[in-house]
Amino acid sequence: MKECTVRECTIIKEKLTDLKEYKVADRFKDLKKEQKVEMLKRMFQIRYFEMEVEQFILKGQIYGTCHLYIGEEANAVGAMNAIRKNDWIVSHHRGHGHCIAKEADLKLMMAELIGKGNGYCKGKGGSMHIADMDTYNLGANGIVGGGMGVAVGASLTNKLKKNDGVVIGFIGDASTNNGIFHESLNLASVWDLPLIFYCENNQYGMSTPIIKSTRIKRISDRKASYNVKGVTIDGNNIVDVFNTVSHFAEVCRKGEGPVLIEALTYRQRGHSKHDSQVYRTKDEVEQWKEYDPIVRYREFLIESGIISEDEAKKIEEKAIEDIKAAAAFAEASPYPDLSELETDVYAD
Amino acid sequence: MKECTVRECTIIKEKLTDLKEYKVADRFKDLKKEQKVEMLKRMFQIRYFEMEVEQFILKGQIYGTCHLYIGEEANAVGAMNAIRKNDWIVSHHRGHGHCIAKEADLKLMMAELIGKGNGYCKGKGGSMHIADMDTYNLGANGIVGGGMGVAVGASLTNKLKKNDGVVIGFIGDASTNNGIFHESLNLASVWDLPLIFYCENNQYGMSTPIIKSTRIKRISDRKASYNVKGVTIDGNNIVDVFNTVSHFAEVCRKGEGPVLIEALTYRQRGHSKHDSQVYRTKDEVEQWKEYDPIVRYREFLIESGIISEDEAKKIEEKAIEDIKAAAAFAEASPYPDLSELETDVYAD
Amino acid sequence: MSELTYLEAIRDGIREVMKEDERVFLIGEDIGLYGGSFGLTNGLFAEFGAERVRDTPISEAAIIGASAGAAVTGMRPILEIMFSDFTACGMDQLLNQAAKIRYMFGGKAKVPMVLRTASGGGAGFGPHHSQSWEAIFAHIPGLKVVMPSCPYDAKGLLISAVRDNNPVIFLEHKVLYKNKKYAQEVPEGIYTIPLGKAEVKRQGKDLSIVASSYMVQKSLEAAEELSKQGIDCEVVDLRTIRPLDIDTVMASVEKTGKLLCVEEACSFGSFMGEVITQVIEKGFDYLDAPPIRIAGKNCPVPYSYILEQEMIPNVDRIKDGILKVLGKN
Amino acid sequence: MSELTYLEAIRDGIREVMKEDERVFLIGEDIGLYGGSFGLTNGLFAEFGAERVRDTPISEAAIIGASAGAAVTGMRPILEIMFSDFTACGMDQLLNQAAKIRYMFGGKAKVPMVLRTASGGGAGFGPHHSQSWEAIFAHIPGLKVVMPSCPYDAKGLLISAVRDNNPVIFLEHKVLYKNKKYAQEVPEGIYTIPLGKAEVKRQGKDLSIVASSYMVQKSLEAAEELSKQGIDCEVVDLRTIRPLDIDTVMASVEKTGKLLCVEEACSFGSFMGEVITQVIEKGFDYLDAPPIRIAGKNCPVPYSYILEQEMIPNVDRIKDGILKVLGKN
Ligand SMILES: Cc1ncc(C[n+]2csc(CCOP(=O)(O)OP(=O)(O)O)c2C)c(N)n1
Ligand SMILES: Cc1ncc(C[n+]2csc(CCOP(=O)(O)OP(=O)(O)O)c2C)c(N)n1
Ligand SMILES: [Mg+2]
Ligand SMILES: [Mg+2]
Repeated sequence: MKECTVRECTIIKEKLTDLKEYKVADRFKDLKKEQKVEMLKRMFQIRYFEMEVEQFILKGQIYGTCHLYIGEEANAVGAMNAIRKNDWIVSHHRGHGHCIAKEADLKLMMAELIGKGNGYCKGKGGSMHIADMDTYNLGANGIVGGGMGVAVGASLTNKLKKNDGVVIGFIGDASTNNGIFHESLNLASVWDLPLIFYCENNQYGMSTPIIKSTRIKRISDRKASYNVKGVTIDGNNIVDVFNTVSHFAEVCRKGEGPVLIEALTYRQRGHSKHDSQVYRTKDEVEQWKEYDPIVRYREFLIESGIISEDEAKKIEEKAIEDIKAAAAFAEASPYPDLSELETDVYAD
Repeated sequence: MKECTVRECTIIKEKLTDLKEYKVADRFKDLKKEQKVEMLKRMFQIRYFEMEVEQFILKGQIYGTCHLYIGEEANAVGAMNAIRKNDWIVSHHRGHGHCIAKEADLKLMMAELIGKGNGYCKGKGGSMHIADMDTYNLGANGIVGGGMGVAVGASLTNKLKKNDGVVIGFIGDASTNNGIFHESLNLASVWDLPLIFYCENNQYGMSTPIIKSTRIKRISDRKASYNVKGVTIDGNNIVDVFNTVSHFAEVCRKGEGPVLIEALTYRQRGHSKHDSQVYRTKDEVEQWKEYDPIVRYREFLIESGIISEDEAKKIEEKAIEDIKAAAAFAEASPYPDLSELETDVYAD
Repeated sequence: MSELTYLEAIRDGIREVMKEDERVFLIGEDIGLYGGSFGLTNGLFAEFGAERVRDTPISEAAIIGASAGAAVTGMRPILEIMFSDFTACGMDQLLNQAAKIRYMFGGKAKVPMVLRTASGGGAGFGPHHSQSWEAIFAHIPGLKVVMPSCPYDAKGLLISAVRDNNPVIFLEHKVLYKNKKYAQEVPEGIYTIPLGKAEVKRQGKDLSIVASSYMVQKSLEAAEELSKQGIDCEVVDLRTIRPLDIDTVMASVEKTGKLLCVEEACSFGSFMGEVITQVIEKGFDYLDAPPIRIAGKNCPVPYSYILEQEMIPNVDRIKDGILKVLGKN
Repeated sequence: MSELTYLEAIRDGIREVMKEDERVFLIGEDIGLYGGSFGLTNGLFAEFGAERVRDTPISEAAIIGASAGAAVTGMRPILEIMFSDFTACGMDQLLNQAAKIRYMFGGKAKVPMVLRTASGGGAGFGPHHSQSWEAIFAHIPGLKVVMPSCPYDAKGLLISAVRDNNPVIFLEHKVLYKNKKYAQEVPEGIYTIPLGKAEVKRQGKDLSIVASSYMVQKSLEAAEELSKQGIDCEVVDLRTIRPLDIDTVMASVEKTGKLLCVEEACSFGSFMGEVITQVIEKGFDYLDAPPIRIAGKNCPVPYSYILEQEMIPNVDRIKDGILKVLGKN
């Protein structure tokens, strides 16, 4: 796989390859081929899903706003493949990727995004609130950091029920400056909860580079405040992501959590629907694109002889088809019935 | 001065003397005798003030609750003597000591405590809210951590006005688990604000030992999350306190703040007016009393020939007198006029 | 059946639901060995152990968030926020997360949690420990808000709140906690009082007083005193303010034609504004005098006893209000 | 004098106060180079520099707290909370600290700060970005709450808010921001509109509509449409809801005898309950029909356009309300 040899990303001054200091077992190599292929498929699904969303944006069908995950796919897919189907996750505003990686129904997602009544939230949530209890996904969130407390609670449930479930709370780099991050990780630490905070450090919170919103070199350094385990990894390398999360999921299942993982990655698009991107150069974006996680993983699979060029193409085409079908389904779906407006406020 | 040679306090397993790793210059020795004496006087004032408050409690004159500072006097007095009169401080619910050390009027404090109309807050605040703009004291606070944001703002004012003022935010050990601690110190760090968070680690937050509410060995370890300077000191040794705060106040004035100081200390009384203290042993309290900060400083001054036994006695007696006068003043003062109830809500 | 204070009755209710349902657990600051700031959870730590009676750091946001997360994944937390004013530190987790999860998820999740907290003034705790914030909580769709006025109700409502499948804010009045004057015979074991049902605590024909929590007690006192002058007040205890049992209120107002609302919160923007507005919308013609609100003054709750008593409605002010509605002063 | 949108007018006001008073500075997330989430502060960073236009981390509590601390020590911060829903993350610093410092300190301090924030729905941002929380803010003594309805008012009120010596919550309606339909001639330079003064935006004799912010615009539209049917509505724009200019409201109600309150917030526990309650207390006899509230439905603000439009009052619902108050349907 192509390594980020010369990357001087916005936050770290050393090379991504220097991140190898934290050694975990290579469990990826033991995976069945199907799963390795499945991972590529999901990455493509996310990529094409988001590109389809861009089309909906252009057509004016995305009301309000939404946040695309393009460029960050290795994180969601790598992490989700390292945990079990019935392990809970909590996502954030940039949540489509987590949702898809957790095997949500693409059709219901797309329907929600364009405000249809059969979408995941019956059109009540939209992009920033898609949740899917069936795939153990506790939802995106409109409040930066808002899901962190919920993630602590889900992992507390595991502990109280004495099962060996683990919870991943996906969080953004900039969200770690919010008080709830501190309270949540501290509480999880005091109670040894099986919780992984997986921080997708895509270098920016909206327009603000992380180096301007905090003075630390690595977000994972914040582990010191809670005496928990933590590490910084290359979040554009799905093999690293998979191996690291596999390792720490085990740590958590043994009662030695929580854990703070920082994954260096990059969002290739603007922050949200409207973003003139004055805060970064085209050059920076282009440089990061060279380390596109899908390109890297695809090449890696081919180079290591796991799949052929041809298979790769087929996987990609199938993903495109899946997305087209989801989009068609969404467009053909009905808008919510007005009688639904005031339902679902209270449970019986 | 008597050192805490065998102390195994609730939080640290090493001896307090081991804290000497962080070397700062001994500026204390260069102080004029008057100031050294003044420091002892203030410590006595605080001690006797609080003992007088205990009497008011017994007489049923303290309405609601209040939190006594007995045993922690070296912190307030040492720190306040290391900064300037026009440096702002922000205090917390256990605030009488800070107030007195900042040279508030004892009479107006006592009047406030028993709800009199000429008290510092006209009886509107009580123990948890005494503030004194004249001595640059931004007040106690009923919300644990509530004053931290305000402290950041005060130091931001210094920066914006380009003066070389420094701000001390006094905080409790347990308050550092609140989100506002994290946000405040991070923001202060990003802006290089001249702010010292002075954490009085008295081992407990109400009934909860700090070792149960966080998993770190030292609270000052949290400096790592913000890339700021920090240190843990013996908070029952006023010379250490003075020297450390002097040093870091200079650091802040040079624009190299903020700083997190953790001072190990102990509250000799219960948490508040009502506290059965089931959570600790009498023995633990007695052990800490051997390291009473006033006894230690008094002995130190005498042993090093700075004052005589006799002078020490006079200083103590004068403090007792001051407090008696304050109590008498307070008792003789009138209750607030009912017409004052709805004033002071808005400024013109 | 034994005579319990308000605090003891709530504790009793907690114990009952913990025995009946192992998904129920407690979470809060100093609620374990220490028994909570008011001693309400005394003994529960010994009885149920550290797993189910969980002391926390001072982290209101995480406490509320963790409760919501535990609730949505199958548990039934009862969390204690020591003083209701401190909910401000976890307001996002409460108003934006817990309250909205069900709706945002399109009805596919439920969040059964009870946030117990000490509300109200009158105990000298000053501006940060004495507020009455029911108007804030009740304004948020997704939350239920309960304000018991007496031990019997408190236990029955607590049990209902824990069995309810929604986030419930359970506002306990700190002045009622240990006051022997308001102690009551409280049945042992489980019994429930439905959320959303008001109760007429005193029958009367001249005027309807609507109140909740401690103000019910003060209103009953005022009614009793004025009954000696032949004034016959009805006292409606809302018990739950969201859902609001406006039917019981309307029935009373229809009978008496007069309405006095009594509440401790600052009057400006208060919850009783909602009650009056609904009564007016639904029963303008029943009323033969303008309804009046007796409420807290529009300032923070001051510390000094004399000021605090002036800030909060007392029996005399309520009596004045009654006379005013009746046109007698 | 030039034609400005609401957003441009507010920016213009900010620029004016920054020029006039060097104690004024801006603090908030992405307000610098990026110009804020809605572009409102565009250009101010270039004009005033990084010292006075301060980008912050995502730390609402610290932003609000730091503003209060700066204010009490002599500065005049204008802070931006991107969406008003996010104030929940800093609620303690706002309701317990900023609002109460003066009172708690016995009147010896003042806290001149303006918290600007985008409020309201109608832009498809969903449950966490669309709420109308004026009832919450207005309930807290110590806070002032401003809700401008048009560019001219917005600029004048902003300048007054910054000159005011109290914490002011300045609720900007995100749907008004860039809407050219509501652009207005706005004078250059400094001018002020006093806080606490309502304005009659349309004279009429049949009925008084009381509204604020965007709902004033919708009410004016409804009034215009019904005028074709000979119905003559007066529209009172509260402009500031705390202090509330109840006199102007009463004068209008005295004239028309009828009251319709229009607001976007969820109706249950809403601010207009306060207005109706005060009107009833003070002018029960003026009214010859029960006042009605047209408000948001009692649910979170949904994402889907069709649902969102149903949740928020629209011109048709306002017209229905008018007819209902007039007994015409
Ligand atoms: C409490 C809160 N503050 C501000 C926002 C506005 N906002 C939405 S996303 C975002 C940036 C988040 O950055 P990060 O956590 O790094 O996630 P990313 O967008 O980079 O994936 C901001 C400021 C919000 N939604 N919630
Ligand atoms: C936000 C908040 N939560 C809880 C409380 C109740 N409370 C008051 S003091 C205290 C303990 C504080 O401990 P620490 O910060 O260590 O200060 P100490 O009392 O030990 O001086 C608690 C829990 C409060 N006042 N505010
Ligand atoms: Mg980011
Ligand atoms: Mg402590």
